[in-house]
Parts: sequence; structure tokens; C-alpha cells
Amino acid sequence: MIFGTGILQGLMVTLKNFVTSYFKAPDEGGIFTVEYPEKRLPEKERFRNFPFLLYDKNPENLRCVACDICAKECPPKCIYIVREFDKDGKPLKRPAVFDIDFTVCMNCGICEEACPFDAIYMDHEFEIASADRHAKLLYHRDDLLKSNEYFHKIRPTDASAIDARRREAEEKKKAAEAAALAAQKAKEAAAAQAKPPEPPKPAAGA
Amino acid sequence: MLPLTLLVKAGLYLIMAISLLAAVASVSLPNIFHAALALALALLGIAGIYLGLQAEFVAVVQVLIYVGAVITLVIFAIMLTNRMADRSTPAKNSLGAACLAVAAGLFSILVRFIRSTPWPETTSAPAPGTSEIGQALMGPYVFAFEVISVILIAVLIGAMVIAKKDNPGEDAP
Amino acid sequence: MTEKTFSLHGAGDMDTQTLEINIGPQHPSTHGVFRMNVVLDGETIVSLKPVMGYLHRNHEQIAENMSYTGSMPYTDRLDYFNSMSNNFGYAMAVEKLANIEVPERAHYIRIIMAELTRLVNHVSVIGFLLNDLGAFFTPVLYAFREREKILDIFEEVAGARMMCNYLRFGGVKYDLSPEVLARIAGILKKFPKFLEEFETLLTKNEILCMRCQNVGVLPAELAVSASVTGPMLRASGVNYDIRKADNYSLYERFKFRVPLGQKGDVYDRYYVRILEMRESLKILEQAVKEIPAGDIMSKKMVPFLKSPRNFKPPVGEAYARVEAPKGELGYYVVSDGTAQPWRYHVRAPSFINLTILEDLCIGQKVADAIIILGSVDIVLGELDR
Amino acid sequence: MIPLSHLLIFSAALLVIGIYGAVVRRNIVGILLSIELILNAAALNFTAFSRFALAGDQEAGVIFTLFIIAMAAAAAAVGLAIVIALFRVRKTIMSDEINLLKW
Amino acid sequence: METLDQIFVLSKKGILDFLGTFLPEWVVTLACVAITIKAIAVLGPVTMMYLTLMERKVIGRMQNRIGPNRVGKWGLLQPLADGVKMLTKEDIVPHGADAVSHFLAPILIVIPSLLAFAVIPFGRGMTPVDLNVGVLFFIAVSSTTTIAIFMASWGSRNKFSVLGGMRSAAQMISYEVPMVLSVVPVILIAGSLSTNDIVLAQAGWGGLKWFVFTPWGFFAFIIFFLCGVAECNRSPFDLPEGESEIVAGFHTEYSGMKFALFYMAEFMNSFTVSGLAATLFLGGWQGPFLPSWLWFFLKTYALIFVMIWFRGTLPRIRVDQLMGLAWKFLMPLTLVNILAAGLWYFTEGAARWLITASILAGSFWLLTKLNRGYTPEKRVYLFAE
Repeated sequence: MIFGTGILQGLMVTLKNFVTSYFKAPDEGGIFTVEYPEKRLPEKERFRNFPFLLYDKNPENLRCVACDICAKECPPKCIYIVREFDKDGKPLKRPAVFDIDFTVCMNCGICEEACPFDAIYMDHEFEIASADRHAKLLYHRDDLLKSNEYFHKIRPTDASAIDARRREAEEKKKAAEAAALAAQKAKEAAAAQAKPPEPPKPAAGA
Repeated sequence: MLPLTLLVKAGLYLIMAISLLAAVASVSLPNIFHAALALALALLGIAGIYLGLQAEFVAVVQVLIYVGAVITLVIFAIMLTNRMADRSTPAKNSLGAACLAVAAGLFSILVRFIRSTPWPETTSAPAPGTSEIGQALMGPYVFAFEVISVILIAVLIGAMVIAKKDNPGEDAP
Repeated sequence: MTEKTFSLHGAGDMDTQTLEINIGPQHPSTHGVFRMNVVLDGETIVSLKPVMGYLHRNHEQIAENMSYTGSMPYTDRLDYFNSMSNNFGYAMAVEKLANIEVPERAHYIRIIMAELTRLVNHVSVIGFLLNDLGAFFTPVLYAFREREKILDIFEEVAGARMMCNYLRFGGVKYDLSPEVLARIAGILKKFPKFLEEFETLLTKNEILCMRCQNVGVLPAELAVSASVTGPMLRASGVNYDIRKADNYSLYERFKFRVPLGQKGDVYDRYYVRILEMRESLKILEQAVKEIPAGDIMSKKMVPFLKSPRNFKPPVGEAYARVEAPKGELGYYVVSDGTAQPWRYHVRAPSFINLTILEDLCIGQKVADAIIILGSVDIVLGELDR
Repeated sequence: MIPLSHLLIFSAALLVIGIYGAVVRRNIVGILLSIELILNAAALNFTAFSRFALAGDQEAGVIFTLFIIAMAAAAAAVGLAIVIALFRVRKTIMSDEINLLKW
Repeated sequence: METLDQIFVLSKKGILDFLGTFLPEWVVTLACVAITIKAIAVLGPVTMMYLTLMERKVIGRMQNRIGPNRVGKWGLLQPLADGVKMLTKEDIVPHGADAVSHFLAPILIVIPSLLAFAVIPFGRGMTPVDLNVGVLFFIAVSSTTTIAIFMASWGSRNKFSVLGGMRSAAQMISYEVPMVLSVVPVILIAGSLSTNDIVLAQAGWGGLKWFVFTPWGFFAFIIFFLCGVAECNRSPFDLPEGESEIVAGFHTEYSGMKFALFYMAEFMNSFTVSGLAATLFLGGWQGPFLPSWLWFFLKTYALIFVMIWFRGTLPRIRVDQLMGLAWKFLMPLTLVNILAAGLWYFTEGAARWLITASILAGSFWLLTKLNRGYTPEKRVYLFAE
């Protein structure tokens, strides 16, 4: 092989790429970069960035019950939860303080797996850079709250699957309650028949 | 056109002054690296004077060989022989004053002779162009031309043998 | 190992000054924070001491007070170029410890992901090697164009491009949907064309051959005695590929060959990686074609998905190793019955492959030391752990 | 054009400076530099005379200047080779420190 | 067409006539010189600025990306932005630096590259200074850059820059010899050193008389162009500022405007070398229809595109191979080329083509055989099952 041909072939490759970059489609040698702020790449559904807390309808009834499982499971320990107590000191099923330090969180998604109450999910929103590390990137409960509709918007299939599961659990619970109620009424009815012979009079008089 | 020739003359005198200053600097500067650079400036000045004498070929050859190669060679030598942090040893030995006197005496004698002899005033016919120089080199001076080339080859090989590392086995770094 | 010292001319007095310079930790081509303390005689290297530890994050200590699943995301950050094969190794170690049985579809998915990371790693390594050689970022950008397509698949499947955290003990977290499989098949069809273009640009390039051939030659017995593994070992001609040696997971089902070099210099290490990419493509085609249906998580482990805390493997120890793109990546896990491993150690191929850097570089020029380091292919995340 | 005498005075000055440098400098490379100066002064004279000469072929002076430039380059090359060899053995290039006749 | 071709010459004559009406004669000649100098002083930096932009755009497109397009319409204002950035950046002088040479080096490196503009024929009758030693002047001026590079590397007291300085001095000297010798055949055939006569010697037959179409001319063109690339420290030979090895070579310690001056010198050098290559071998401003200066700029920018193309593709050569290539490959080839040009001058018709072509091809083949070390070895790779 003549001495220079390897280099010439290499040069032809770059020249071909130079020419095709003007009219070819992105993955056959055209421009494959995207000019970020103006044009964006399509967002993948399972993409996970920092977590957020879910609430149905209004921010008051959020799903999180401050059970602290996610705080224990989180590998870098970036979640801090304080349970809320009502006036006379009885613990409520609501977190008074729910802080996530986004500078520590490595968006691994383990809190989402471990949460039994479908309260915490991974968000798609990644443009949260800020100048101040301590104040701005330490998210408190109210900054983390996002509605279920938003959840449906960013992760349609997962959200609908979870809602379906929750509705089922709902019906099953209602059915179970109904069954329990029925069973409880049946037991009273049975107990009532066992006792009717002695005190018929007072019941009739009252 | 008088002022133009005046301008050229003034330019030449200026170049002479600069190269003289550079020569003095290259002789007296303690830091050898700066001395080499000053010499480069002096040689550029001399090339300017050649241009003034309409000997363009010589001027360009002077720049090419002297400033391009010889000074680079000198700087290579300085780099190879000088510790990175050059020691502050006195650059001049004790003969300073005596030599200055002798030099000044020699200079005054020379100037007196130059001034006294009558030199031709006007420059002669048009300056020799590159082709005339070429013809002359190949014509009457061809023997000297061949001798010079032999000498250059001898110097080439000689310099390499002297500067090469002692043990031929090791390749020079 | 014979201590090959570069004989200084003369009885010991240094004729020309030897120059001692530090390449790194702040240097354009040391693949991360890695320092080489180099003593130069002119341009030739007299001695080279690698200095590491700038990126030490105490991974093994952190894993000791973390639940088993909790340290899975940390394994992504070991060799951040191929997080899937890191997960693969760790998952296999714990499965061997708690003898969990993995369903077939999960095995296939793991093999597909591991081979995709091998493509990503080899393509990027060749790109960075060319960068050290001086080609102004063109090979790297061609390589990254292909890498982007594979990273999009990872993002779609696992949720993150580089920090996938996708594998769980007993299977994988999410399933591969049919259109993802179709997209992987599309990539596999286009990749050989890209490799073709990459090879015409590089393999027969005279300057590349001039710079890389007979530079940093690693003799086979030195490689074996220094327990070097991966493409570096195979480039020196030693036939040792853990996929063939251990037949772990379902690798014995796939027909593929192991390329071997002869001289073991930088050029062989470069070309063996290209041939390995071709073999991975074969594995991927077979895997994508024959992937069986079925569940992706072993029944026993599904409850632990919800509560990683109370997954308590039996007392004992296990060592599992995986053919990571850089070499043999091994995980040694000792459990004392609690939810946290008693001892957790990672055998990092970059760290072991780097021990012979000095032997390769002595006597070479400064420019060669940089490309030898490039061909050894180290990633500081895995090296310092 | 400037009169010939001024040119001659200029090259005489260069000559004198060169001699002073050669004598006074301790560093051998410095001495070599001054020798370059002396050679250049002579070469300048040749061209000057050739331009002002009334009769005879014009090119003689210019060709002599070219030869001088070639010879000066050769001299510098050999001189520096010796300096480098000297430095390797003696570790110094100060002329007054090299006074041992026997190497 | 004639007016368009001579548009610059006529406009200059117009200005001079206008000045001549009320200024004395000698002021007009001074003004003539001043206008040419003004033109070069404007042309130099402007070409440099837009060459940086062209380089980034072309390399971008080669790597399938767009290149700067944020500042101005297609990134047209990017050079201005770079200029402002360079001006506002802090100018650091290292502590132990030798102030004189550190400060003087950038200036002394720009002067020769500006001087080299004086000899290049931009169009018919548009050579700034028509010296009859034109080509020799160009080579003399371009050889003085070595000293400036020495001053830069020695002045900044930094190990990396000293290494870079040594490398670049060795490279400059060893590539200057083949460059000068490759110009000799052109002078031999054209019979004059002046660039304008050389261009006139290539007139006729609509361009077929260019020297590049003769066998010796083609070889001389390749060698001249390669040496020109080496003189400007550009791509395959950009060792003095080998980013990946010795950080940035001799201009490591420069920042702000001084660094911009080095950058400007490099680009102006590449413009002048391409201009001269076009003049000597591609028939300068000869061309069928377009105005002469447009032809010149088309050819020069084509050659600059090739230089950028080299930068985008080829890896860097090592120092000793660089020396070997110059002295053991290019140098003998140029000597044979001069012999071939001599034979070309004295023979006629078909014999002329046969002799020269066979001599040159034979010597090229012989030289590649002699330099066995630089030709790529055949490598065989076995596959283990």
C-alpha cells in the first residue's frame, strides 16, 4: 500500500461527514446536536430527577403519613421528617417538616420504591440550578408538594397504573368495611336474637 | 525628490545607531541569553544597512543565515550549557579597563586614516542583482564556491562528531 | 518482575539535567484526577511514579452501614462509564450469597445491558485515546454520537443515562417494552456501519500506526504475573475472558469469539477493543432475537423491593466476578446475617491494570506515556473507589 | 547615499566593540558572539567597497560577503560544538576556569 | 471585467492622483507606501479573526455539530467576542519569569508574520512590495520566528514551556531546510526569485501551465505545503503546543492579549504560507473568468481549508518521528526533486514526463522502503472460541 493512502482515507471520512452534515438526517451523518434552550430532546417517561411529594386535589391532604421509611432507606440520608402533633399533643398522620437536601440527593429512586403510601415520586424537572446552595437547594415540604394531575402529566402510564391500584385498594377496603359492617350487623342481629326472650317489655315501652 | 533621499539617509543613520547600541549591549549584558538577543538585533541592523547599499540579496541571506540559524544555534548552546537558574557569576574578567583603553586607541587611529584618505563620492553603476551574483558565482568564482561547500561539509560532520555523546550505543536525547 | 532500569550514560553523574515534572492531577489527558510523577532525561522517561487517591470516596466503608439495596446506586459511581456492568457484578455477588435464583428473562435483559455498556465503553476509550494522540476531538465526537443512542435506551429503560441503578437482587427493576427492544435492534443494525467508518478513519492511518505500534509493549508473562485482565491482557495474547472462563449468567448460550492480539502494544490494545465491539454486537443480536417472555423478578425477592431494609441474607461470604469492559470486576461480600454487609470489597480492574504503568513507560518518550495511560483505560472513580 | 567614510567608521566601531567583547567576556559563548560581530564588521566593508568601487567587476565584494557569512556560520557551528563537549566534561563554560592544560 | 480585476489598483491610483493635486511629489510616494501598509495592517488581523471562526465552523461541521452560532447571525461576531474576551482577561506574568523576553516574545512573533504579507501577490499588479528576492525574503522572515519561540519558552520559567520551546526550535529548523529546497525547482524553472514573475511564468492554457501539474511540481507542492504546516506549528506537527502532552507548550504561561498575539501569529502564518503555496504552485492569481484577486483568495482559502481539515482528522506525530520524517524522508525527496526539475528543463515532450515521473516515483518508493520504521506493520489477530 502506498505510504499516504491510510491518511487519505481518513481525510475522506471527515470530508464526507463535513458534506453530509449539511443535508443528511441526524443519525446518518447529519447534525445530531440539539440547540438546547430553544429546541429540546423528547423527555423519557421513566427519567428520574429529584423527588417530590404527591397530594390529591388540594395541598392539604398529601399522601405522606410521615412514617419515616424513606428517610431510613435513603442511601445518602438526605430526607428529614418531623411528625405533626395537634393541639393536645396527639400525633397526626402528617409531616410538619419534610426537608430534602437536593445537594445531597443522588436521585437514585430508592425512596420511591420503599414508600408504601405512594407519597413520594421522582420528578422530571431538572432546571433547578441556583446560586445559593444552602437556602435555595434545601427544599421544604411546601416546595416539594405537587398535584396528582402533574404526576399524570409527566408519567402517564405509571400514574394511571398507580391510581388504578389505589382505586382497587380503595374498593377492596370499602368492600372489606362493608363486609366488616355487615358481619358486625350480623353478629349484633345474632346477639339480638339470643337475648329477645327476657326483656321484651322495656323495648316496647320506650 | 530631495526630501526622500534625506529620509533614507536619516533612516540609515538611525539603523547604524541602533545596531551600534545593540552591539555594545550584546558585549556588556551579564545575562548571556539577552546578549544573544542583542546580537540578533545588531545583525538585523547590519542587514538594514546592506539594504541601504541596494545589496538586497546579501541583506536577505544575512537575515536568513545569521538571525535564522546562527543565533538559534547559539541559543541552543546556551540552553544546553546553562543551568535553569543561572548562577550570578561576574560576566566580565579583570581586563576591562586596559582593554577599553587599547580599543579606544585603535578606533581613533582607524578613524584618522579613514578621514584622511580621499574616498570616491558617488556610487558606481546599478547594484549587482541576484542573477549577476549567480553568474559570477558560477563564473570566475566557481573554484571558491566548491571549496566553501567542501569546508561546510567538513564542518557539518566535525561539529556532529564533537557534540555527540561519547558512547555511540546510546541515542542522543 | 525484572526491574528494568534505564541505564543512565556515565557512571552515575547525570550529564544532561534530568527534568522532574508532574503530569496531573490537573492535566488535560489523565482521564480524571490522577498524577504521574515523571523524571525525564530530555524527552525520554527515566522513572514514573503513579500517585492516586484524589477521588477516594470511601465506597467500601459506606457500604458497610447501608442496606444491601442501598449501596446499589453507589456501584453506578464506581466506573461511571458502564454502570450496568457494575450493578451486574454486585447483584450476582449478593445472589450467590443468598442463593437467589434469577428468571431467564432477567438474565437476558442483564446480558443485553452489559453488552451495550461494553460498546459504550470501548467506543469512548478509543475516542479518548485518539484525543491523547492529538486528533482534535473528531473521533471522540463520532464515538459520542453512537454513545448518545445507547444512553437514550438506558434512560428509557432505567431512568438515568449514566447512573442507572437498574438491577435488583433476583432480577431487574423495570421490564423491557417491545418498542425498546425494536429500538435496540435498530441500533444494532446501524452500529457496524459506524464501526466501518471509524475503522477507515483510524486503523490504517499511518500516523496512528507510527505512534502506536511497538509502544508500551506488555509481554504476556508480565501481564499474567501482574494479574492484568480485560482487553489489555487479551491484547498481549493471553486467552482469558471471564464470560468464557466462568460462563456466568447465560453466556454459554451465546455464540461469540474472543479476539487476541500478539504484540501487546498500544495498537493491539486499540484494535482488540474494536474486534470486541464486533463480538458484542453478535451477542446482542442473538439476545434480542431469543429473549423469552416471563417475569423479571424472582418470586422470593419481590417483597424486598418494597422494603430493602429487612432483606437479611444468611451468614457467609461470596465473591462474584464479571467481565467488565475494563477487565475482571469482582465483588466480595461478607454477611453476618444483619441487613448490612459485614465487609464489602470491590476488585477494580483499573487499579490492578495500572500497576504495570511504570514498566510500560520506562524508556519511552513523554508523548508515549500519555497514550500508554490512554490505552490502559483507567477510570478514576473505580480506581480510587 | 551616505558617504563611504561614514560606513567605514561604523564598521570600525563594530570591530572595536567585537574585540573588546572577545577580550573581556568570561563566558565562551559570549566570546563567540563577539567574534560574530567582528566578522560582520569586515563583511560590511566588503559590500561597501564593492558599491563605491569605480572600476572592476561589481560582484567581487558582494560574493566575498556571502563567503564570509558562510564561514562565520561554520565557525559558530564548530565553536558551539566544542562548547557543548567542554560543558559535558567540565560542567562549566567560564573561560578563566578552564586553565588546566592537561584534560 | 478589466475594471473589476484592477479595482484596487485603480482606486489606489485615484487616491494618489487626488492627493497629488495639492501635495508635493515626495509626500505622494510616501502616501502610496502608507496605503499599502494600511491595507496589510487591516488585512492581517481581519483574516486572523475570521480564520478562527472558519476553523471552528469547519471542524464543527466535520464533527456533525454546528460550531459557534450564538454571537451574531452565523457566529459572525464570534471573533469580536473572542477579541474582547482576550483584551479583558487578566495578563499573568509568572513570578520567576525573565520579564524582558516574556514581554517581547509575543511582539517578536507577530512582526515576521506581518512582514511576510509584503511579498505575496494578491492580484495582478497588487504585490505590496515587488522585491526581486521575494521568495527568499519570505523564507528569511519566517525563519526568525524561532528566536521569538525561544524567548517565549525560556522567558516563562516553566518546565513544560521549556520542553515545548526545545521541540518547536528543533521542528522549525529541520522543516525549514526541505521548505527552502522544495522552492528551488520553482525558481529554477521560473528563472526568477520574484513572486510576480513566478506567477507570470505559470500563465497560459487556462491553468494547465500551473507548476502543480508537472510531476516535480506536484511533489514540490506536497513537500512545501507539509513544511508550511510544520512551520506554523499546525496539526499533524503541532508538537510545540501538544495540548495533551505538555499542556500548551511554549505559550503555557501566557494569557490575555499576549496569548491572542501568539494565536494571531499562528493564523497569519498559515494564511501567508497558503498564499505562497498558491503563488508558487497553483498559479497565484491566474484564472479564467473571475477577477485576479478573487482567484488568489479562493486558492488560498482552499489551502487553509486543507490545513483545518488536517487539524480535524490527523493525530500528532512524536518528536523523534518528526525529525526522522524531515531529515530522512522529505530532505532526500526534495534533492531528487531538484534533479528531476533540472532534467525537466533540458528534455522535451514525452521524454520529459517519463523521466521525471519515473525518477520521482522510484525515489518515493525507495524512501518508504528505507524508512521501514514509519510504515505501518501488518497485524494479524486470532480468535479464540
